[in-house]
Amino acid sequence: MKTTYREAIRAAIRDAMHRDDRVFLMGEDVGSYGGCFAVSLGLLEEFGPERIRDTPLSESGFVGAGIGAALGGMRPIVEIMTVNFSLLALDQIMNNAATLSHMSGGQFSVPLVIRMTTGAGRQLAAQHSHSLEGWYAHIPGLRILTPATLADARGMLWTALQEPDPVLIFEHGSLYNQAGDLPDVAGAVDIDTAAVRRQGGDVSLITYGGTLGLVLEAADRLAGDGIEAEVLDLRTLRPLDDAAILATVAKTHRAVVVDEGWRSGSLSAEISARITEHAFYDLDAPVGRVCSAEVPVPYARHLEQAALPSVERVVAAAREAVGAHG
Amino acid sequence: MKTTYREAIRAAIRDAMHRDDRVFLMGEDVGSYGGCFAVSLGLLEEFGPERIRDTPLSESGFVGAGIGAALGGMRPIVEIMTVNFSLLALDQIMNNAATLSHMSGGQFSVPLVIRMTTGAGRQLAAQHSHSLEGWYAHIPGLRILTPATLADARGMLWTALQEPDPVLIFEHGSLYNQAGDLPDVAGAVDIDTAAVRRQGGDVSLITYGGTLGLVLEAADRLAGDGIEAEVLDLRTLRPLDDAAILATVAKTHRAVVVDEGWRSGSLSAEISARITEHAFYDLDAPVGRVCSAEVPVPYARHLEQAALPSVERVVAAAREAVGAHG
Amino acid sequence: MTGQPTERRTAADPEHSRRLLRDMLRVRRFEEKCVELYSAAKIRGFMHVYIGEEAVAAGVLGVLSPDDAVLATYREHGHALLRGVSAGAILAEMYGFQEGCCRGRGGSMHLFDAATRFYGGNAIVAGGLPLAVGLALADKMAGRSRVTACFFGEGAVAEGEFHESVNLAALWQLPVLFCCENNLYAMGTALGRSESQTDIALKASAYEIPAWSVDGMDVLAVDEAAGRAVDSIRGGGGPHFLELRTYRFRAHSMYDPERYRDKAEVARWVERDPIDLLRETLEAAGDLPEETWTTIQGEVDAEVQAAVDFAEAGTIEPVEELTRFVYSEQAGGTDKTGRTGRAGT
Amino acid sequence: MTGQPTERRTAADPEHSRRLLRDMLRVRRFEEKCVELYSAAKIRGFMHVYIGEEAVAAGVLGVLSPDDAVLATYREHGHALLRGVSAGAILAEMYGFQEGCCRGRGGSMHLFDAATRFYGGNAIVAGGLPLAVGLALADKMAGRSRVTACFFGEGAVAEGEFHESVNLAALWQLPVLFCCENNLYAMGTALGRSESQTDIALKASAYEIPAWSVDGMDVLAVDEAAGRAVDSIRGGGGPHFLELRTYRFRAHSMYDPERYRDKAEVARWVERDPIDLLRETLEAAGDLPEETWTTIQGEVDAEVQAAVDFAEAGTIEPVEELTRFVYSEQAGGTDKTGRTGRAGT
Ligand SMILES: Cc1ncc(C[n+]2csc(CCOP(=O)(O)OP(=O)(O)O)c2C)c(N)n1
Ligand SMILES: Cc1ncc(C[n+]2csc(CCOP(=O)(O)OP(=O)(O)O)c2C)c(N)n1
Ligand SMILES: [Mg+2]
Ligand SMILES: [Mg+2]
Repeated sequence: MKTTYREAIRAAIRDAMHRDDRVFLMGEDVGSYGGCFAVSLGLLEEFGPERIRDTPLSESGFVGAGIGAALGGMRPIVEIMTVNFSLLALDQIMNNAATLSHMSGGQFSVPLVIRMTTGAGRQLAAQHSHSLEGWYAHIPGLRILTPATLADARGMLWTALQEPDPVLIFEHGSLYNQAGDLPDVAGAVDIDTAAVRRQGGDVSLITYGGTLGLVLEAADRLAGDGIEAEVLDLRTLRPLDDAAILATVAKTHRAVVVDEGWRSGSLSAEISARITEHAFYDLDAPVGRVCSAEVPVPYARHLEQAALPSVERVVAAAREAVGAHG
Repeated sequence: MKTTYREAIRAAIRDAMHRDDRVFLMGEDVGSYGGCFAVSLGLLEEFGPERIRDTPLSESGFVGAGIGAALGGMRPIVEIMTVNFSLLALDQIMNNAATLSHMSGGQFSVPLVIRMTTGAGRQLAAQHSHSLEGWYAHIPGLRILTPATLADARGMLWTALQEPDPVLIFEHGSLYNQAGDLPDVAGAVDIDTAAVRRQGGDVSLITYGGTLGLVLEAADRLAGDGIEAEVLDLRTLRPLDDAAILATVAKTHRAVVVDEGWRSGSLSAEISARITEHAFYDLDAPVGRVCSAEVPVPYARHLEQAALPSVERVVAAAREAVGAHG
Repeated sequence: MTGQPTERRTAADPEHSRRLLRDMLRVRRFEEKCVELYSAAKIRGFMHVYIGEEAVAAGVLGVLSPDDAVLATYREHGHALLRGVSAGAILAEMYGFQEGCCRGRGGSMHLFDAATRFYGGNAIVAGGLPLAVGLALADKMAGRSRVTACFFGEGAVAEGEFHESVNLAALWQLPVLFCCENNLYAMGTALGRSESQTDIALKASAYEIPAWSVDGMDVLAVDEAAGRAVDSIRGGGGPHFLELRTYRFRAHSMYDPERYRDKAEVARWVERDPIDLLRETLEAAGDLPEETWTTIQGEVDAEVQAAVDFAEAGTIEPVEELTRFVYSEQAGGTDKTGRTGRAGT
Repeated sequence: MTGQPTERRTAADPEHSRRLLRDMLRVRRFEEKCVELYSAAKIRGFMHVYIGEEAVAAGVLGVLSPDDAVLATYREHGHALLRGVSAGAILAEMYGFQEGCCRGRGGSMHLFDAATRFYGGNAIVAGGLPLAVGLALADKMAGRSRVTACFFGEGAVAEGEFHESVNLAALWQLPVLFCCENNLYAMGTALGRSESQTDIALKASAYEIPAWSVDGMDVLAVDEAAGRAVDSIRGGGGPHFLELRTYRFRAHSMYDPERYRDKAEVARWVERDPIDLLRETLEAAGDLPEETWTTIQGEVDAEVQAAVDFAEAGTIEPVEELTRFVYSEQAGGTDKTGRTGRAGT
């Protein structure tokens, strides 16, 4: 079946709504507008305004309400338009969603899914281009998913809804139009493991979400020069699949992490640190990183592009890793 | 002069208020209550309610007002009671304070200082024990300071107030009662460099803020066993003093980073990644990390202590680094 | 008893009044003991007592049904106790013992109890309000006639989360009872320095919900108002807002030197001690014979003593369990249907 | 002219009315061109036009003094233009060129101009309100009689930052003019689905500040109301709140299929096009001879064409400058005293 990333998510939501009447979708303009990125288009007509629930502009309020509804036995899917606005709801996510289970000594759990768009690349400028999924991956009590493929866009939601704990799903804004084939019977996928998207023995390129595409392109380019890169799609940022990370590094002895977050303090640092901690003596070169420049994302296209990871920068970093003596 | 960390900060505020009439202090209970940690005790009486300005419980509102006042030519010191509540103001800090200079193409700057208490260790439980300064260090446009000594508590504020850009100062809650001597004429200190607090040639212990004390204690313990640790106090988390970090590693070839943040995605990862990137071939052992356990900080004392970095854990990590073959 | 409006008692019902008196006394004596234990370093961290404000929790909680939900702040020992959490479990929690209602992980500010639908214990001012909205939303969507009562201070009214929550509840006509404990101070900040509109009930009515203020030192008035509000909510009247005018007799927390208010002001309020007020009313009407009062006090003291004994006998959780409960142990903790498990298809 | 109340004009002053007409037309024609250029892919990212709402910006900005401050939203081309930012600099900004008012770093949603005290351009709904409070606080503390005007949509009223900001301004009696552009929709969310209290002015008055609503399609009414409010603010009357009832004729942004409203509803509002309304009034009174109107249109078109020419001739900033302006280049950007520099002692 030909489909898109956007339609795959929509199909996943629809499917979940049909299967479990505790599931509902709530967020700004998910209903009559059809979703700010048209993900929920048509769902209001199908499920009505109770279950496709438009909210006022009140990120803290409706995310907190989602947490409360989860405590109350529902299975809410809360959509925050973009990660940029999630800052307004961070107190609820960190101090309530992520802690209630622990603070209550295990009495309560918060089976909530929060979806949001992340990332830059569309000239939306500084306040609309953050990549903060790495921050969220810092918080114990949460699970963080970053579907990069149609299958994951289609399949992660249902699995997430089965979790007793809060799960955040980050959808990169540049992926919604990604088109491809998906089996008609596509269904839930695991959310515990990273996936090798390309095999290779010379260098490991580790990434997730919006940058998977350019990393695969970089791998193709490298192959043209005889460098076989292995591409690991992390898929889940918390908990990280350490075994998969270490396995690819054990195989290639060289790694480059590609991450759209600002370099300092991005998730890439954590991956690099873990590799160093657990595979130091396997490494033939320092772990490389390709991240965003340390600048609020500029509007002008040439500056924005210069600020973000690119095929060229990934290729260069991979070459450097491979060329390194070791 | 005998003083405490708390009094040193108070002296710095008083001094700044006297020197520059654009400076004022604003926050919850800074006035008639005397500050939630008694830092501003007596200042209301000295400077009056206009300049020692109590605010309602509105973190986003008054932090944003501080940004606006800075744009309007003032030099506000905004106190957020603790980093835990700063989540409510994060949108203002990230989307306004940190970006206005850049988004306006350099037309505006935000000469604002935000002070807040950080850290755990006083049985305040999950919602009152965060260590999020590492997160803030991820944000381009901000400067992040973590005074760990009396001299820095006394001296960083004035220098911060001279910055044209927003500066956040994190005061670890366990430091306020730290007592010691400070010269009567103690004044401004630089905020650009890390400081070696103890010389040693066998291993570098890199830390900042609330954990400096226990790291120094660990170093003493290690010295008893013939291991000379060098202790680097980062002082400023953004921008990091890479030169100082690399210098100590070049000297010892072994490093352990100690950081009270939850391990995954903490600032310690960034330090580790940088060391690996720039000094990989100098290292005789993987960079070690001593961080907090991945758990919302529990109330019970024994559990809280087990969750946080300790002298024992630092000693063990240092030993492991030194014992490592390389 | 879900969905059935509780039979309304007349304020003149002495039996009922004695129960309220006793409830207030239970909170008072329990917290006086907590203060003592804090000084003895048995309890640590931040602790906030409710002494002086007992009529609010007693009056409101008395009209709720067992399957209603309750949320409160860091000043919630009394709410937990009157909601039915055992005094021993609360105290053991503050001792940091695994016999505590949260196994010692929450402490004074984070009491929780699933059995009585007591959802905390929240140390972020106004942080519980959105949760209340969500719990009520779940009830409304599921067609259950339950009420969610949410307590918060007047200081919380200035927070954005207050505004967003009340608007949501009003917009969606959710069964929430907002209970603003207006004790005139948020730590050291007097109401007039935190709100441009100091008539909180008036402010709340700007959200188009029924809102009124009540003498929070008069437990019978609170009982009556809360009863009326809860009946109306159960009848489909949407959210209601009560401003309960009260006062805390003690410091904000155990660290507060109380520089922001006069002793004389405190003394004036202490004259309206809610326990004394009701006791005197009952005595004047001949409804509280001395031996009854003595019995009540004795029972309450015994309850408190039993709680101390229970807490003193507590044990610490093995440190190996440190990272338990960060994620749920049984999949789907709130799911009674068993429809959980990792891969759903 | 700081601190001096502007001389109030009578609504019947034809010269003044023609200026307002011209201002509205400048915004209209400029934005029609923007839409065209967006379709031609000269402009990218998110772009939101103000077409239909011009009376609001024209009426309010017309009464401000040069040293007042202005803040707006992502729908701020018109505010920038009428505040005095050159059309060329605005358009070049949207082209992403260094000749733009923010060197191409901000784009359509982030126009700034220090010279005219235009503080943006904010793409976070309600995100500019706290800044307005702070700018006004600075003025008040410095004893300057300036006004800060802050524009935001009715959707922003539901946000916590709205609540906190209005309360702060009211509490501290700051010289802020809150201008709520109530165009009935926040993206696709109709007012009645975002606010339990749909009378926004009434809601604002719950903060104890003067608040009233104005026909936002009638620029003379806006002018009069804003003038009155600003005079009162300068006279020490504290913050004022205007609800400006208006409507956007176009989609929310360039991506909006407008599924949430009827074409008929839009058509009804277009009948009250603020430009047509004023033009007809002037014509009926004989105050707008045809040649005058032709001249105005010609001048406006020329201004727009000049802006396009300017933008088309723009250049991109060298990519080497990518990380400039993350931190200020001259120490103490807003400091006119020269008292800056790293180590102060
Ligand atoms: C968001 C947030 N800001 C600040 C604090 C610190 N704090 C704890 S209680 C309190 C006062 C709250 O006053 P009020 O809401 O009136 O409740 P009361 O303590 O009077 O019962 C403050 C400022 C906090 N816990 N959360
Ligand atoms: C905090 C936040 N949430 C969501 C958005 C996405 N968004 C942009 S404009 C808008 C609608 C705002 O409506 P309103 O305030 O009425 O202003 P209008 O667009 O009608 O002028 C939304 C939801 C945002 N920019 N910021
Ligand atoms: Mg209070
Ligand atoms: Mg609108």
